[in-house]
Amino acid sequence: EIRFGIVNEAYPPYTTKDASGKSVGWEIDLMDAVCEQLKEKCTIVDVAWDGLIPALESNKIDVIWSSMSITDERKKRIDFTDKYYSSMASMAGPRDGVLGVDPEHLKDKTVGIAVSTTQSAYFKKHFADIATEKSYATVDESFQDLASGRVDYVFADTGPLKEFLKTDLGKDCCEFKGTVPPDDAVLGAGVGGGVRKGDNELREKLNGAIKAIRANGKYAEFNKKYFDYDPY
Amino acid sequence: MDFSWIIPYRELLLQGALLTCMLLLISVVLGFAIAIGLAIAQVGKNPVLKMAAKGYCTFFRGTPLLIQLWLIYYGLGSYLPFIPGLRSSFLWPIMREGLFFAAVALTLNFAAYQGEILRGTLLAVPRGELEAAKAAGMRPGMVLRRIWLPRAIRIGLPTFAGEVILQLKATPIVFSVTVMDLYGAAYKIRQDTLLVYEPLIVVAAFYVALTFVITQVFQRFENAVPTRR
Amino acid sequence: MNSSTSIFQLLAVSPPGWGGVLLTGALATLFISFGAYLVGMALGLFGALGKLSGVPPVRFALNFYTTVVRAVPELVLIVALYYAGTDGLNRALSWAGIGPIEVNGLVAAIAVLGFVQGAYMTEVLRGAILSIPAGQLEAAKAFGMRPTLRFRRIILPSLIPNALPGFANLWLSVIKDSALIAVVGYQELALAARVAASNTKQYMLFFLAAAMLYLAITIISNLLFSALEAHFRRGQRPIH
Amino acid sequence: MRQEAAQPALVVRDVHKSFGALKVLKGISLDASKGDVISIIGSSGSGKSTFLRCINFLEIPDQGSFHINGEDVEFRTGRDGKSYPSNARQVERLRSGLGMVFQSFNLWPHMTILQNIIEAPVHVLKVDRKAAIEKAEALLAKVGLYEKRDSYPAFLSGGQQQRASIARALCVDPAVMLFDEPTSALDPELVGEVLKVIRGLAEEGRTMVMVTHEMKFARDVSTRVMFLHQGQVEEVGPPSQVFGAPTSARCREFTAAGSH
Amino acid sequence: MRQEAAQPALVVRDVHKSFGALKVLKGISLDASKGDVISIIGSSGSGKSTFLRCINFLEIPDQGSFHINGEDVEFRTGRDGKSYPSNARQVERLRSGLGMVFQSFNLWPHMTILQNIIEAPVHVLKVDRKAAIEKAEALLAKVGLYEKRDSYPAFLSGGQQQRASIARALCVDPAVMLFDEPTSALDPELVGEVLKVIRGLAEEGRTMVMVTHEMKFARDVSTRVMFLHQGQVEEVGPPSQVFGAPTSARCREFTAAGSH
Ligand SMILES: Nc1ncnc2c1ncn2[C@@H]1O[C@H](COP(=O)(O)OP(=O)(O)OP(=O)(O)O)[C@@H](O)[C@H]1O
Ligand SMILES: Nc1ncnc2c1ncn2[C@@H]1O[C@H](COP(=O)(O)OP(=O)(O)OP(=O)(O)O)[C@@H](O)[C@H]1O
Ligand SMILES: [Mg+2]
Ligand SMILES: [Mg+2]
Repeated sequence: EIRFGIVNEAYPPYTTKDASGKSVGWEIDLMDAVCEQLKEKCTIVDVAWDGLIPALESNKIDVIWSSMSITDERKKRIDFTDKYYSSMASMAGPRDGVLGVDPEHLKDKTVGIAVSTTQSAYFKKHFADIATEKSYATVDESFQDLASGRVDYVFADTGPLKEFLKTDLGKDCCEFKGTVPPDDAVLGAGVGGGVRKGDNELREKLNGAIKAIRANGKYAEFNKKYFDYDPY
Repeated sequence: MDFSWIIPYRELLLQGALLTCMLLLISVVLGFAIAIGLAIAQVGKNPVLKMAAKGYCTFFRGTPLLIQLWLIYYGLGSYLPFIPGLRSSFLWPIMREGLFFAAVALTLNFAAYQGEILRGTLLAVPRGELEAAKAAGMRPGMVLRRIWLPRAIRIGLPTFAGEVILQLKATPIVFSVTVMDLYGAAYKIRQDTLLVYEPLIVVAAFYVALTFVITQVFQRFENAVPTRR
Repeated sequence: MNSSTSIFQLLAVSPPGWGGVLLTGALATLFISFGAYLVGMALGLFGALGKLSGVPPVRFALNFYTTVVRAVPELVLIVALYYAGTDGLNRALSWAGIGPIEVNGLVAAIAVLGFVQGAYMTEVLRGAILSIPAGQLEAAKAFGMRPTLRFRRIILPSLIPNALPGFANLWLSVIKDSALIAVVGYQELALAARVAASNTKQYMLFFLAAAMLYLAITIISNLLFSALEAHFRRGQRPIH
Repeated sequence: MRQEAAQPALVVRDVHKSFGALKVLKGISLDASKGDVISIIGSSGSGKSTFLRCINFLEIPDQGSFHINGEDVEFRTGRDGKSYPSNARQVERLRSGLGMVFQSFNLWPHMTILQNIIEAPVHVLKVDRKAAIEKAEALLAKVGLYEKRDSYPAFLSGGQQQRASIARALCVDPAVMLFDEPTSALDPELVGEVLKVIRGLAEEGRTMVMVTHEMKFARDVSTRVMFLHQGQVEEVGPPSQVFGAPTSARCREFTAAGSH
Repeated sequence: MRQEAAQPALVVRDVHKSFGALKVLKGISLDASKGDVISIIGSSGSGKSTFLRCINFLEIPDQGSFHINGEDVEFRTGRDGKSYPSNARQVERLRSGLGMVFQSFNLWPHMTILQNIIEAPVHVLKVDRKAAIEKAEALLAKVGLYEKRDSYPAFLSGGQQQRASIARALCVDPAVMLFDEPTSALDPELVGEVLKVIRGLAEEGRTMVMVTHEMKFARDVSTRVMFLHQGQVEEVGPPSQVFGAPTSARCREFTAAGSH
């Protein structure tokens, strides 16, 4: 049995809960595919975002499977599988149809970003001098403030951003402003599953499964349900 | 245990601590003022005001502060775009910040608890003292201002310190609406450094120290009028 | 999500309405609160007796417990204990040679809130025990009652009316504090409301609905406690 | 400033008062000229306190006419069918001309003795603060409490508290002083000191209405004694008559019992 | 069941007790045979209550030998240098054979009168509940409280409460009854009814040790009177001697003052 630690906050399309209380989303589909591949029984454990690494270390879960970007800081504490999707950072903003994500468009704007994310790191590196960062505990909160106009932009992973723009709220207020130019130094490593330090057996098993799923077309199959692009 | 992060983050911590103190001060002072109104309405004769004050206190004492805060920040926030002209008005810089809503929620919440306490202490003032004031020719307003309220506040003084400490302990909740108070700073540090306990320990120590200061301050207040035991 | 979805559809108990999620959350809130309340009561009883026992190291440890827990914000305590608690437990277990155990979110939530409640309960119960007139205990001694019998037959029933107002306050506060468990990811009423809100983007609606559920729990609890107090004060002359 | 001389300080006629179904006062009248000292005696529950409290409207009488300090008091019937003074301001003005001393002192515990005394002059009568303090200190000296002026009431003995409350009542320079059993909350030792102060006031020629159980004292200082029984005046007259040769059998019984 | 007849019910020898530096008892002895009624008198602070409380170990004496109900009580010195009974179980057993009636009644307010009375028989002596109730009702009838059996203590007058507490003490069928000023918390009216009940017990031949200030009563009912002064027995003997012709000057003074 493998216990997958998944964040209990809504992070569509990767993970969220439906009205019957069941976890659903792209990462859940991926998890199911991985487990089918490994012929393992999988259980989902709900954890708060800041509790993921402690939960892993205190053996409440075996894998962090919750859109956690692979960073050097985290690698000091835990090991990662190979990436299973790439974090592409995009911005959404008010529906004016004019502004984009160029530095001159962002001048003096307030940008909502979830605290301690790769987007936050990217922002610090590229936009810190021209715009203001406003930190949120979750991405969802930053979307709400984008809708109420409290922030001018939200800078987040492309998946959730586009998902938000599909909702009534998102459609009415905002539009997609574009994806920022890649910067492998901060965005490059992508998102992977986190395992306990030294748990190489599980890491290898998961790596193998991810590779197999990408090879046999399963990845592309459920991908279509959520995205109009390949997130890998 | 690793506390080396304190130096690089000292700015953030300091601002957070200041914000915490400020929120406490604002909500206690304003909340107390509202509480006086609530308490007077509850012991007064006007049935409409009485019901309103009672309902207010029941609602705010009966629901979690977290929900109240979400309600007014995100709940009301979702209606902001429909208020024409708000964005260009002078109010906008206030409305766009979580700080304003956090202060409002904390104030309203404190007022409800304090209002209930003051109601009790108003009723605890011996009738004779009020009759003496009436007999001296004081108008109802003056009785309230000079005798009733000061006495009620003094009777309640020992419990006020406890209420203020409870209020201090309620402040970290403001982080859930983007206010970077001391707890918010700790949260960010925890995310950045992946340290689980150390930032929490520092924050907890700060609250314990502040609690001590509050206790001392109120002890001073209490000693202002000597009592015989 | 369709904008024509009515409030009633959104709040319907069965999916796609989110009423079921809210009610499940409310049940979880009640369950956590009740569990924590019982844990707190047990801790409080030991705490109060320990403080009154007069054994210096016990008293010192308990004073530290009550002082710190009552000075540190619940949110900080919950987050700290939630992570430190299970971690510490498992470390202790592995040190004792037993393998780590799995602590699920519910148990952890109850334990953490109960630990916080225990500090307050200690003070409530201590005050209630101290307010039992000494003569009543002497009378029990004079009849040859053993300490345990004295506790069960005299102290416990006499402290209940003294402690009830404090108990009522603590019950209401644990219900509200249980909302803080949301920050460590356990889905009780507050988090349920939040999940429903962020899925439907109907923030006002779901937060209000949650507030009403909390209010209902509070009001019903108040009635129950008033009835309890009337029952336990039956031996006391009413004060006019 | 005040109307004095021939004019009566206080004329109260035919006061009725009920609490619910209980008729407590059934038509009581009282005339007091300047300098009169009127003692009200009677058994417990006869309505003495209620009558005294009607005089300064701490209880609103159901019926009766009041002429106080040269003014007539008008009443109106409220929507609840009860009687109310027509003019709240007038009542407040009259009250400030009637000094009341309570059985349980009712000093304000959050103020020092001096602050207690200058409270009404400064805030109700708008007397200059400095003048009020001067007067208060003179009064405190008179009742023998000058050194206690900055103490809080809780630190004074019962007798001292009652003397302070007399000074408080005097400081508004009232046309009439009302006393409701001013010594009955005191132990016998302390009664003496308070009676001494009241006796001094009587000798100064102050108008006073006093409910008391101290028969000997009432006999000594009063110009007139009123005996209440079940809400009615059973006997009224100079002390020599009421205590010496009462016409009413009940009064005879009562005064006889009191003197043993 | 209990050893009676010739054997003394209670033999206490040379009891010493200090509170801190204060020596309260300085060697007091007492012998009581079955049927004895011993009154302890003495001025306030002389150690009467402390001595009585030593008898059932509510205070632990520093020194002294106790032979109660046929058993000797052993003491040991604790780690703190203080004296403790060696066997806590024995103390509990002995206590249940000593009925104590307190000055302030100390009824348990969360139980009805009947529940108060059957509490010790049922839970300490493990008597059958039904039997205990029967006995309790008989006792209640004896003290004149049968109709109050289902009332809570707070609703009874002081005299009724004290009678109930006597019934409570009697219900464990104690070899010796201990009374500590059982009437001094009562107003004079209520004293009579309690004394009547105690007198009845004396006439029945119950062994009793009683601290009292009621000299006349002590004289009437006691077989022996003990006068304590500053922690020592100044005079002991039949009431005729102690009240009539005391050898000690202090005792003469005390009894003379008490009889005025
Ligand atoms: N506010 C009130 N509500 C109802 N009944 C009252 C009230 N005040 C007084 N009474 C009743 O009115 C009656 C007269 O009371 P009052 O206090 O005037 O008596 P008193 O002559 O002053 O007696 P005492 O010598 O005991 O002070 C009593 O029966 C009392 O119970
Ligand atoms: N627990 C205690 N701690 C310290 N001193 C005590 C204690 N109990 C009694 N004393 C002191 O011991 C002395 C004797 O007290 P005790 O109660 O035996 O007197 P008493 O003869 O019963 O007097 P009274 O007639 O007033 O009841 C008193 O000086 C009292 O202050
Ligand atoms: Mg009266
Ligand atoms: Mg005594």
